[in-house]
Amino acid sequence: MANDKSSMQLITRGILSENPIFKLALSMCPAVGISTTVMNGFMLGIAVLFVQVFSSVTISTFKNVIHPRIRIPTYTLTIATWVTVIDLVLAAYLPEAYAKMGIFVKLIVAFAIITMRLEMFACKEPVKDSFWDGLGMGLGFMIGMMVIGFVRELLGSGAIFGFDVLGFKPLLFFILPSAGFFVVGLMMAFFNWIEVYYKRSKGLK
Amino acid sequence: MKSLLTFPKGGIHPPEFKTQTQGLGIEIMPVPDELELILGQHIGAPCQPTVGKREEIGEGALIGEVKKGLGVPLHAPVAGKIKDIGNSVHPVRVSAPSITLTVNREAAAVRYERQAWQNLDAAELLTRVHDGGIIGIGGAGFPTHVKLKPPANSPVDTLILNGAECEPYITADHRAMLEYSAEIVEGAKIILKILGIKECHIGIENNKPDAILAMTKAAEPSSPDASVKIRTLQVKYPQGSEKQLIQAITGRKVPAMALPSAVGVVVQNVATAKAIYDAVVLRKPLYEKVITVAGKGIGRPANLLVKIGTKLKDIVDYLGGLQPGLSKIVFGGPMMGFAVSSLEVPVTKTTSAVLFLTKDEIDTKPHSQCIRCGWCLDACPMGLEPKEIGLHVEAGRSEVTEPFGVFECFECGSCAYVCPAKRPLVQFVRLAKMKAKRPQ
Amino acid sequence: MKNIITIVIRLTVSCLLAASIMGLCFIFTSNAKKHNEHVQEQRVIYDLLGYKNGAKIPDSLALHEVYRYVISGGDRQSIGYLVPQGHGKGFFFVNIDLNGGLLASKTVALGDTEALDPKTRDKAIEQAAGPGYTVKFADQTIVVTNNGKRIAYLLGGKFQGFKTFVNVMLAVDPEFTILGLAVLEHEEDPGLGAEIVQDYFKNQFKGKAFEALKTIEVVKAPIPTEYLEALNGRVSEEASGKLREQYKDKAIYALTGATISSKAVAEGVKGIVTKFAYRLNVLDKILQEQQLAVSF
Amino acid sequence: MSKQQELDDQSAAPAGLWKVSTSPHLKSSESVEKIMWTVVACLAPPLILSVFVFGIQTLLITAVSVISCVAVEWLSQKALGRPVTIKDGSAVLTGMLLAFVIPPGVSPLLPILAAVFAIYIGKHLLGGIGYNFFNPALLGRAFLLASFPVAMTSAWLPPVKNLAIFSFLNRSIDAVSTATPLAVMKEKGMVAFTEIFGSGTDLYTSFFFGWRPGCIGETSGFLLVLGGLYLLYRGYITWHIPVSLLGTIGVLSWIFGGQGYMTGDPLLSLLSGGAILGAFYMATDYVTSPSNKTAKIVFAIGIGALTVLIRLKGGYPEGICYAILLMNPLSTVLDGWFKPKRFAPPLGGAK
Amino acid sequence: MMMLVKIRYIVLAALFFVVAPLAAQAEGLIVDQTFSGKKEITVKLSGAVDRKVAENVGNYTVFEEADPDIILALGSATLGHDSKSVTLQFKAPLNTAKTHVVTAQGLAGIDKTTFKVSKSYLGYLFGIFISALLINNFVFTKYLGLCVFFGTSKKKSTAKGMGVVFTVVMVVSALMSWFFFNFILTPFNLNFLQIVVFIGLVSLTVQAVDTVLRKVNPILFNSFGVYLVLVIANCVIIAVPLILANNNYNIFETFMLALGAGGGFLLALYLMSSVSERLQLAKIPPTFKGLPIAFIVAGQFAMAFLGFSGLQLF
Repeated sequence: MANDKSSMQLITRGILSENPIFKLALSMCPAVGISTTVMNGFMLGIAVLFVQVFSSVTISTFKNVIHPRIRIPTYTLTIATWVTVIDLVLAAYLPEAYAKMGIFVKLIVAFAIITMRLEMFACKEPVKDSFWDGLGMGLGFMIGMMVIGFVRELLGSGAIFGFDVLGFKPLLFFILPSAGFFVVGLMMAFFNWIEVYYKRSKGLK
Repeated sequence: MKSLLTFPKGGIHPPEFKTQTQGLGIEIMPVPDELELILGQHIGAPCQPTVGKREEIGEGALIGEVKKGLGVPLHAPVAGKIKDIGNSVHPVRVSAPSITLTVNREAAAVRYERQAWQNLDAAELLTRVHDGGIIGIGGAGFPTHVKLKPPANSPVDTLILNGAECEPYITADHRAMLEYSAEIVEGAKIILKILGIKECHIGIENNKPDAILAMTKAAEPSSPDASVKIRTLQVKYPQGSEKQLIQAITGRKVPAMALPSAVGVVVQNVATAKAIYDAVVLRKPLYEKVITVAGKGIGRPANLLVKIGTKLKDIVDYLGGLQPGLSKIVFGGPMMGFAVSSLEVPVTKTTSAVLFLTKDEIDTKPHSQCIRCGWCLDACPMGLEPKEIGLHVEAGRSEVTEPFGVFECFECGSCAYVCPAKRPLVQFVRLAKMKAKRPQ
Repeated sequence: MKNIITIVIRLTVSCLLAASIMGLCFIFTSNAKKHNEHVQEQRVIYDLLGYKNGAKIPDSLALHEVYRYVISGGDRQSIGYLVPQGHGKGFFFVNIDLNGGLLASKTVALGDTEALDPKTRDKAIEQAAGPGYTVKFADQTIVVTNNGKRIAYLLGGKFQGFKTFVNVMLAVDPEFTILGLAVLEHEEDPGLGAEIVQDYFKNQFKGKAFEALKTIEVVKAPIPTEYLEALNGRVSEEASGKLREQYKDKAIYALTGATISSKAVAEGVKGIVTKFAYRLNVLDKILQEQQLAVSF
Repeated sequence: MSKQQELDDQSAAPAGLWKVSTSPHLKSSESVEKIMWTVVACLAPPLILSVFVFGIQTLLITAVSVISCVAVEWLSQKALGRPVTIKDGSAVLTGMLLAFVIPPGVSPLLPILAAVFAIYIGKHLLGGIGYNFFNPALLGRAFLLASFPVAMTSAWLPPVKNLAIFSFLNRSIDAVSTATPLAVMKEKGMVAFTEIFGSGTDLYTSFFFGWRPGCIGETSGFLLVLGGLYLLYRGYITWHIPVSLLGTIGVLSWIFGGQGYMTGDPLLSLLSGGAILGAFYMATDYVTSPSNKTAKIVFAIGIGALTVLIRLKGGYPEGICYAILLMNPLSTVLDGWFKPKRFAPPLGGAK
Repeated sequence: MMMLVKIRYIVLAALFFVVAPLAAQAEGLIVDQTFSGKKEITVKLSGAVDRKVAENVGNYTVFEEADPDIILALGSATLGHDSKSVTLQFKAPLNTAKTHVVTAQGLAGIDKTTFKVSKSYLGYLFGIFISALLINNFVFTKYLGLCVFFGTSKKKSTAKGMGVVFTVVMVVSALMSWFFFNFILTPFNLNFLQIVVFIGLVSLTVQAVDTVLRKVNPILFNSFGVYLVLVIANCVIIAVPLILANNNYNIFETFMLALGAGGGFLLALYLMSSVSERLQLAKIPPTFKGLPIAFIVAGQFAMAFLGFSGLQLF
């Protein structure tokens, strides 16, 4: 089934039609918790991308030797390993960004999206496809985080990527954590609306 | 001064509007040319016609009876000729099987003689009640002979006659109590004999002092064997509802989904008592009754004694026609009655009033969303949650309304009356009753 | 049975594999982590001393770390200082009783990098304090010298803010006039208490003399515009110096809507400096009396 | 009209002319509009008084707030394809209440933003009137407090002197802003409080009649109580919430409010921090409070306790806004716990 | 019914942990010592003492435990009317967050009495609990466990079951993690294995609870078993060990944190479920149906929970 899927399709699927944040609604905690700036979203996105790609590839490579009965523990172990690696790397080389993300880097280990991709895709498909799939999902997550971060940073602190663009802070509310819920909720609705609109315009044609 | 009896929880005080007709004596309406007798006037199986088309029959003749199942016979109100056996407009169901009778104006009126009943046994009395076609004419239409034969496992010790007449506008019972006091008391005594008990209370709301006086006189409280007591009730709607009345008078609470006999009580309307008197003492079947015609939409409001089967249009013609501004015609009281859309509808045994309401008498505002004020919770005499039922029905989730008490609701309309958002809560309840699953 | 054995073997192998990956990564990153943390700390220090944004740091500048310990044992408590003798020369351990009298002074052979590691350092102090005494690390002060002359002290401190703790670092000159304030960690409300990290608040402390600090107050009033400009660094160094002089004995202007946070910082800073001034006095006296050749 | 004519000339009345609807055909004269407008009317006297206390600024803020709330309601209902119900007064009421709980010295832009948040996100997205979980006005205030913490905590105006009601216009707010009594008490303590606001009977009367800084809604206790009593008299609110809420605040402030136990000042705690407005107008909001009487009492006690907790231990001097917001979603839970008593259980005992 | 029994055990266990440190308080001359104000310490004594000695400021030395060399300046010492309580008035406000050491000389004839004054440890523990439950509610202010939160908050019964299971697993796994962290990871410098070890312990706990429940109480298992699977892949549960490792909590603090976090999760689920039962009746705009509206409602909850911010109970 996946054989006829090109790498491009696998990537776009993760970014658009099965976006982990807006469509699958998985791993919402960081989307709400630390998406206050584009940079935060980007950093965590990178971390997730790394863990997703490496875990997918690892599991896909060893799919034939993984005993089905210990499938889930193996996934957990794999994810935990790569999370530890990225955690250590970030703590060592990017201490400031790491401090901002706090506990969430470590919490990647409990992200449903990663386990789900391993279970649904990587344990069945070839290494190459798994890589592209992981990349797509990771990018989808990263882009989602960055979009939310963009809105919140722009409205909350009047800046983008830390650069002051508005010169004032329009609505401090948006960098408050509770605004994360609103922004994610409104954006989900917005994407739903686009989908409905798109389908309707297609139907009319 | 003794505080007046009433039920403790809920209830409302709608304006009474009774002055229009409460001073008017019962007026006998001339028989119209044609009567329309609906075959299913009571709860249970409808009657099967026992007469054929174009058959000539006399006044009081049997024209329909129930062979199988629950029911009472139907009698011809006047002498005449069966014009047709077909369908008629029905106040609730859109149409129903009926017998059309052309009145024979030449036939002499039947005269009924008083017969002694004191020597008859309960079974015989009960047969007479059944043969007289008596049903609960207060509104429910439940065959009376069944009600007077309570199940053996719940012995009855008290009879309550309902003279509360708590609905606005209606004064038919009020007038009946004034003009037929003795007959009602005697009817009560017949019922007591049938039930084999000694205690009878007649509950009358405080806004009918003359009726209380008349009934008290008729009950002869000073006589040694006085078993009929008159109890004065507070004016509050729905005082006349069975469960509320029982609680007000005896303090007993009828369990949910149970009949009054569960607490040893039988309730009859005062008009039914009069009908029982007629059937047992005069051997006159139930084919005419007193109804109140009121409202600003009719030329001349009145308390009319009409034959069952009289069509609305004949009543309208007799009482001076419709008035401008008429907005709604209601069969029964304004709280629990139903609106009709045609003047072809005939009066049935259970009709207690016909109201012609103008725009300024009714509320025609569209309803809005529930604001959860909770007034309906306070108004509900049964302690139910109408607002939740309404919200669930509106959201298309009628199936889950049972926990809020849909099946305990007797649709008194108190909730809808108080609702500031004008929500049709009773309608919601009816919808819910259709969809929700009844507990056992 | 065979199944179980395969599972166990494979699980063990994968665990070992995972552990080795993580272990390797840990080994590779731990040093980098330490290094980066150190760099970070240095940056804050030099920022406070006025060498901002990579300004050239003169070679004559030297940092000397003094560690303070609380030593308790029996029914006696004392304060122990670990004072550097100079680069690569080891440390002095000076044990001072609560009244400022000397209890003991010893040399402790401890490398500079060894001293950075808390565990090794604790052990060395424990040895120096002698048996029966427990030691507890209290704080660390950095003495800054330029050509052997003391030019500043860097003090760390933690105090209660409006919500949780505020962790700061202070630079004071030998007269205990504040040179700068850096907020390292805080959890104040965004937009309100969190403004304590802003220059216009922090810089108000700059130039406050010890005597003025002792009676410092926080007032609820808007900051005069020209002062605000100066605090935000929008005017020339000269002009801002003048303004600093002008406002040096004045109260701290509270952050709008966050008086409690502002007060907490002012009180916290006051506490840190007064305590330090007292202790330095005691330590310096002892050092002079004993003629210990410390590096600063 | 044509119906009317046909009835007039008494021709054979065709079927279907009359309204056919289910019982009851009689309805009470109360309506949502009547309730809402009555509450709005009860809020008018304090508003008028506030003009004399703080100047014309309050009227301006209230007008902006009311107009923007109504406009947002209209726009939301249009956008969501719902019938427009701006006439029912609920948006006007929200606007009034919103203006009553924000400092009178803020920029008029703030109530507009709050209106968008309160009416669109807080109410219409959740299904419109009756379906919101949180009091929209308070949600709007919480939003403003989060977005403009400085303005919302400092733009209080001192009472004007000599009826110079236009004096604050065209003046920078910074120059005149002051602090609310509870903020003074929280930050500076009782001594400073007494210094600024006086003590004893003078203090109570000036607080009761409104001569002190604060939001419009908290200044005039007297007129607010009068309005509340009128609402009670009309039966639009019941005593359960106001009495138990104010009682709880009073008792708990008395026990815990002072230096030791039982030394607090209950009267002062009731007269300050919007307790009266909250008790009579906010907590009694039909949609966001429980319907059942017992549940109402529990709900109000909860609000009172949370208010005192936030005032004494929390991060805000006033507290009642968040206390009500915190209890609002519990009203559904409480209604589920305290169901109305049924007439009688079914045979064989209750289920 | 079963749940009630379980809750009772949890309460008993909590009580034990709360009472145990209480009973450990020593007895002697000093009955009770508290900060009674910003500048005040009040000491209650078991017997009457000499007024002259007790009111002599010179007989007292007070310092913060961490700074024994800085003696705090005393303004006055007042003996109460019954001669059984002494109030020490200081010149400057005290830092009540720190433990103060008071040494009194000659009080009741005893040469030297030393005691510590600190905010009640019980209060501190309770503070941790309240903080995790309300002030820093894991769902509404820390944004953890959202997937499960939105997934299982549609029905009250599900929400309750989920919350209880979570609390139990959280407490058990947190205590185990604390043990591992303090006795294995830290001593052997294996902190980098934190994530693996903690997630392993959580899985183990879930498996253990599953097995035990299945054997001991099948009825309970039938009602709660389904939620156990959901527990593993949830950040709220792995967050507790990570937080305790970050803050170096002791076992009591860990217990309180886990209990508070679990309780907070239960509270959030319960609130959300009762609200969403009502939400299902509402006419939500079609594009907002489902998750978007749930997010917006959760956001409103989070705004309401802002009311707890800055709350300092003890």
